[in-house]
Amino acid sequence: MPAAVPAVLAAAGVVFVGLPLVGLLERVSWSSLGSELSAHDAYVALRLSLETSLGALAVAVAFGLPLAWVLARRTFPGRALVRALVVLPMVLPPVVGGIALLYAFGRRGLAGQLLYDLTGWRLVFNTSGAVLAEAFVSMPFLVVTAEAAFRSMDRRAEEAAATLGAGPAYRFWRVTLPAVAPALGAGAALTWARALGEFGATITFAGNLPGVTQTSPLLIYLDIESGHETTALALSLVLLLVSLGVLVGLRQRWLGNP
Amino acid sequence: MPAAVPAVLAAAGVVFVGLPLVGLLERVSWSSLGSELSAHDAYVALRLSLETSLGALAVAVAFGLPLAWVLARRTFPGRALVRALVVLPMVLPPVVGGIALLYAFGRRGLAGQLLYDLTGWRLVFNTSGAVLAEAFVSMPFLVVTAEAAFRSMDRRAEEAAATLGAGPAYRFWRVTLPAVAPALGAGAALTWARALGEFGATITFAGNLPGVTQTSPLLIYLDIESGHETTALALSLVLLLVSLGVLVGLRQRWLGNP
Amino acid sequence: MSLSADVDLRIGGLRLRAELDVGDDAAVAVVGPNGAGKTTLLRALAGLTPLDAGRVVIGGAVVDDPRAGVRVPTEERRVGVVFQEPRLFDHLTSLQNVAFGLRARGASRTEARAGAAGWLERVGLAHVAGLRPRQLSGGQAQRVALARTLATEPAVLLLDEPLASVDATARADLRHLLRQELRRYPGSRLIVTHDPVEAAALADRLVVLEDGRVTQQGPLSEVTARPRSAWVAEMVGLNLLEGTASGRSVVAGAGAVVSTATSLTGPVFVAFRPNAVTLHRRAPEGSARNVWEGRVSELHPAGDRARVRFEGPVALVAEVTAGAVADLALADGGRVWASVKATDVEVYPA
Amino acid sequence: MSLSADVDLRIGGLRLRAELDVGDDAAVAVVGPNGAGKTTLLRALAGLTPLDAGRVVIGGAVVDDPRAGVRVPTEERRVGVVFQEPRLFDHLTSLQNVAFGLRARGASRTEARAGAAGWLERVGLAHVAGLRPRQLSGGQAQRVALARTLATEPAVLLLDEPLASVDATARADLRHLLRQELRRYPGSRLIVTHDPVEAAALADRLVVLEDGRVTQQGPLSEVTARPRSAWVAEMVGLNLLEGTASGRSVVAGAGAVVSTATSLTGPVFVAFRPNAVTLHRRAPEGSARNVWEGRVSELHPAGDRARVRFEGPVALVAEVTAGAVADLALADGGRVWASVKATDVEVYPA
Amino acid sequence: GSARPSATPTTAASATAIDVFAAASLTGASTAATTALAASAGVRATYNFGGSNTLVTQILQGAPADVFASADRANMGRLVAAGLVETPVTFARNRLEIAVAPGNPKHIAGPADLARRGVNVVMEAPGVPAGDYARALFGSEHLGVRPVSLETDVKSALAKVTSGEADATVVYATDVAAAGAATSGVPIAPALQPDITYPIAVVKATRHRAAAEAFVRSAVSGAVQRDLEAAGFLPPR
Ligand SMILES: Nc1ncnc2c1ncn2[C@@H]1O[C@H](COP(=O)(O)OP(=O)(O)OP(=O)(O)O)[C@@H](O)[C@H]1O
Ligand SMILES: Nc1ncnc2c1ncn2[C@@H]1O[C@H](COP(=O)(O)OP(=O)(O)OP(=O)(O)O)[C@@H](O)[C@H]1O
Ligand SMILES: [Mg+2]
Ligand SMILES: [Mg+2]
Repeated sequence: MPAAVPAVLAAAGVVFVGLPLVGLLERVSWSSLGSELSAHDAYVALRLSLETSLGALAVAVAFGLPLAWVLARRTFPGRALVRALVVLPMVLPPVVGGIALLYAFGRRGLAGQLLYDLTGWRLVFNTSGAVLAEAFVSMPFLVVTAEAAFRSMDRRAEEAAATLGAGPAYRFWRVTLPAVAPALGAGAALTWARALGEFGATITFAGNLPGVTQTSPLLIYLDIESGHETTALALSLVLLLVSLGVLVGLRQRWLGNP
Repeated sequence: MPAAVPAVLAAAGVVFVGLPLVGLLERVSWSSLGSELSAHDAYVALRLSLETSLGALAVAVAFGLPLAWVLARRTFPGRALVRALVVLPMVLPPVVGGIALLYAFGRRGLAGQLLYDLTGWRLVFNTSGAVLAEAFVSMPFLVVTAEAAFRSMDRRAEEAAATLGAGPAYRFWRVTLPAVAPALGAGAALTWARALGEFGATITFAGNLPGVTQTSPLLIYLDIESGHETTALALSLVLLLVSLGVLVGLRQRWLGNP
Repeated sequence: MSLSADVDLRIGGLRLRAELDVGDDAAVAVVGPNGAGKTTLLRALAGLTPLDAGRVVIGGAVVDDPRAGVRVPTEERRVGVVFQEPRLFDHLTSLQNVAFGLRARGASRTEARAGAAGWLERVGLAHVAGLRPRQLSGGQAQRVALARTLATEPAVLLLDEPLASVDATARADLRHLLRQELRRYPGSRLIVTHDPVEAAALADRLVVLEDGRVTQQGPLSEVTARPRSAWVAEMVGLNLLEGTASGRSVVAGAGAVVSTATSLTGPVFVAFRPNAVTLHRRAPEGSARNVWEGRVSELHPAGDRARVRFEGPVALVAEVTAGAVADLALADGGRVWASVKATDVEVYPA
Repeated sequence: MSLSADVDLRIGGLRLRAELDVGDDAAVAVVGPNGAGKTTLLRALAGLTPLDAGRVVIGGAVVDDPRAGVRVPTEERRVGVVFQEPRLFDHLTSLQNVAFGLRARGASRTEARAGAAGWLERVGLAHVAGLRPRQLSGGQAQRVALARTLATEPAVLLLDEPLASVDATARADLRHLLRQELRRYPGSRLIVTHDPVEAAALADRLVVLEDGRVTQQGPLSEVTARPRSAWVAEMVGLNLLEGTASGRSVVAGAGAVVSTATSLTGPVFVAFRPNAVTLHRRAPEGSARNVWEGRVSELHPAGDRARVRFEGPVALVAEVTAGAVADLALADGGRVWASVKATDVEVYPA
Repeated sequence: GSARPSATPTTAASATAIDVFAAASLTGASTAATTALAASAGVRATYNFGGSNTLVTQILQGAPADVFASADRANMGRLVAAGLVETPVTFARNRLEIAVAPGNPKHIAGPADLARRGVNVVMEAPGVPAGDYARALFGSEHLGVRPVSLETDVKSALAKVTSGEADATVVYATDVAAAGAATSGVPIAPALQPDITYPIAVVKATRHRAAAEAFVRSAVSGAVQRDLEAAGFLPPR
């Protein structure tokens, strides 16, 4: 491309994404920002958001990482189907995702009933339910990025490790994982960001109780619905700043060295 | 890892994602499925969904691809910030994203006012508004995957092309793009999937007008609101099948060769 | 320990079908052109590429036998591999790289560090213990790779062109180190190469692999003196003709007749050195029985000699002194006569 | 067209500072050890690596001069580059690869195809026109790369170890092709290599680059006869000592005295061939003036000769016949005397 | 799907098309209105359903609405205060009901039972009208109801009951009616009912004033009112 064309289009892209954020900034009433954010609910919701999104990230890593590894390294019938299946939560409108989660993990759900009968443990209306909903929606990000990383990594180092007597587990932890760490960092950031912003599936599946399942996006939505738009914007701003901080902080690891 | 551990965890991951989808399938009333889907609105919404999500993909590619290229290949002050900024729409609860879009591109918005005064063109409550909202939410996916692809591609072929007399544009179209095509295909699929499932930003920014801005997720929401859950599920199912079809169809290009 | 293998596999466009025995404490060099399957053979022995059929036996134990369902994973074979590229772990220092195998085999952190430090010392790299692979030169990296492999005390040592990525000067030193270490090493050694000097320096037996098949094997001196393929002849720097002998004369390729000192019958190979070929501006008279007329197709100096490519009834390479080039006014495309004495020609059954 | 450059740049740990002139229709070989900056120099000329200072002039036009703010992009320099690896475009066939440059420079599809087909024919690859790079052998791929570059008719041709990735046999053929094509090619040529045979075959002048600096340059025969660095000596197969001359005797490195036939004063280089060195089991008597006692540190056969590494007051390499090895019962570590005749020693100012 | 509100034009092409911004909770009522209007006023209505507050934001941002139908007076009030709508009229009222699982397994007879131990109650969050009404009701009766979740709207509260996660919630009678067999309604005494009204108004910026006014008029007309009643609404007082 002529040197200027991509730069101009890229700048347009930045404006496209940046302008709405500037719009938000403009509407925030800065004078009352402090008092609105010091409200107990806002603090509790933000804290809960961080906890549940990190929990969701943990769940996504615990299951998504092995899944990505299997998809990248093993051949088995139906692999293409599994690969597509795992991405579907991205397509599903989140509210429908929440309903689907109720069917599966609700007290009367396919697995939820069993869980409840056996252990008396209920996910719905529980913080663990919020974690589950966020993990459901965000796991595809981890799987997709991790699979790409596993697939594109240079496997010659793994072979060398095997000839040095390293078994599969040792190889994975000491060779494979360090090699894909930058890409995984990027994928984890995306996953975490998506979990942090999750709304529809959480409210539908886990409900909304301050301190238990009311994450920031839920509180923001309620503030909007009840006409407290400025409070909602202030909270959104904080959410953005927190994630911006994390994302910029990750910049060195982001997609490998810049 | 001992051979069985990743397989077991991966299987658990598949169950976690798959069970809710099975739950959905179970609840769909198969006998009335046909009649529900043949309803004119469902057809219109699905068609509109396909149109707007492809439009959003086009917008995301038009701006996101150059942006990804610039982020991957140029160094400039504030690059880390831009890189993080571009991902923020993923964190923002979609409803807040919609409000932010109104502030920016609404008729009274920062850019929207100008646009309206100059051309009389209004984005809100127009199909183009739905496209814009979907593009806003889904563009990060394209930028992130495309940047990773541009960054990790072997640039030696580009150098060879330059020594053969190929200028930047020719190089980009004939060497760079073919080299990153598989990764771009995967990124485009994610982007499209996210646009297809978009709900909150669309209804807030573009409204919910049948045939104009009422995409499938909006119709599904409305069906849930008016108590027609089974219709909503049937529609969700169709949405899933359509995207599953596209994703499985893309499997060969998906993340390079399997 | 000894290594014995009967490898049969297909990969990509290659069909590899090779039998191989490396005695206890023996060193074998595998030579052959690009794409012959040398690397693939070595990978099959290490368990990195699966066999379709055949078996691999290391120190008496069957480690691979697809028919019997035996396939011992690489990490349990105790084969040490030095790859063509160093393949060091980028995120570890030199010392940690060498310690890796010791740790993987269960040594404590302190033991492994001590062992690794000893090995780095031994390959003359104690001073780069704390550096990452990116900070090492090609030769240093390959030394670390060697130390890393030797440190695990493998039963069998497989080296895949260990000098290929190293420049000429560093290569001499590294070859020297390799010779020393291989001499001290107590098991079977297999060295892949396509450099005859390397083969000569590091092994006492040669296996020639061409297009997935073993085309010749034997002691170094025998293969060097009596090549059985154009590739081997080229490698050892001999002219090779294939023909049919009846008594002391051989009818070669395009109908040319070669006189020999030995009497044989049937298909034979005829070999002679480039410096046994004399070039003449005019048809020579004298005792040389083998005289052909032809053209110089290429000429290039090499030190105080020049190598001349000759094309006539037979194609051959002659090595003449720089003086002769001037005297004969040799030039590309020029017309010349080439002669070889019957006594300078080695003839042996094909 | 001619090429003239004064390159000054830093990249990674390298400081490259080299002046270079390649006349119209001249062929220059750049030789030097790994990491010397050969590839970097070539990349700088092609505009792929920016200069910090200096200038590059191609056919009279300044294409790079950072001080003056001039930097013509690679695609407008009309430099043809053949890289160390073929760097073919994986998604295009051989024919499309060769046609690429023609298309990029504006030829119509038909013209480009015709031109490309002609070039493939010329490098003997018409039969692989429809194949993708993955389906080609290393030698074939490098031929396609050569054709692809020549097809664009560059003003200056830069080749970076064009034979490095090709095996010995294919290398001879490819070298032959390169010689032919380079002879027909009308502009300046620069060939990077660390193989002296390649340098001799393809160029008439040598530039020696070591650690980012030009350490020697001149006609091939001169550099070959009078090396000015250990690396060059090693490359051309000479023993080189550095010392101080007073009349016909030179005091070299560790205090050894070398007698020479030529009289000189001041710092000098002393060079002699490995085959000018005679080895003895006992201190020799006779006319040789230069006799040193030492040990054999390495010994390896090369054809009918053996190269022996000798360490004494001076370190040197001797080339002796295989017979001599047996007669002298030479072995690694054994004690020997080495002698060189004063008349076999070349001495020249450092 | 047949009960779904539809944009299908049912009159001649000459009919004027207007955009009606309506609270999502009015989806059930809109079907009736669409049909009736097509017959009576010759107006073709396209509905833009959304949360009342979202709709207000959209209209404040210049959205091309002709008519706005709100689920509460507060949101309509914001537009009145901004001077963007004509004087609103009330076209329907609603009442609260307790929604319980089909067959009422926890035997809930009235609001007092919601404070019982072992009864999982969900409510709507503060700011969501239905929740605020219910909270006022519980307050006036001094009932210590401890909800397990504060849902963002009526439908998601109801969904928690129909899916069996919760035992009861307080929603509008019209929602219970729309949910059919998935839930049972337990009535709340009229004395305890709050005043729940639905206002409708013409947006001042409309380009189809006559049609918009006709739409608002017909909303309180007999035909529409009969259909609203069938959907469970009460007539305006
Ligand atoms: N992973 C693979 N996929 C496809 N084909 C392969 C693979 N590995 C090897 N081959 C085929 O086997 C042939 C021989 O490869 P191999 O690397 O064993 O040759 P080599 O003798 O080591 O050559 P070189 O001297 O270039 O190292 C290749 O040309 C290729 O056709
Ligand atoms: N892109 C780069 N980044 C960092 N360092 C570089 C880069 N390119 C070259 N160098 C430095 O320059 C040195 C010389 O590299 P170069 O490739 O020019 O050497 P060379 O003479 O071509 O060696 P070889 O014979 O191995 O091809 C390298 O060792 C490295 O330190
Ligand atoms: Mg190999
Ligand atoms: Mg180089």
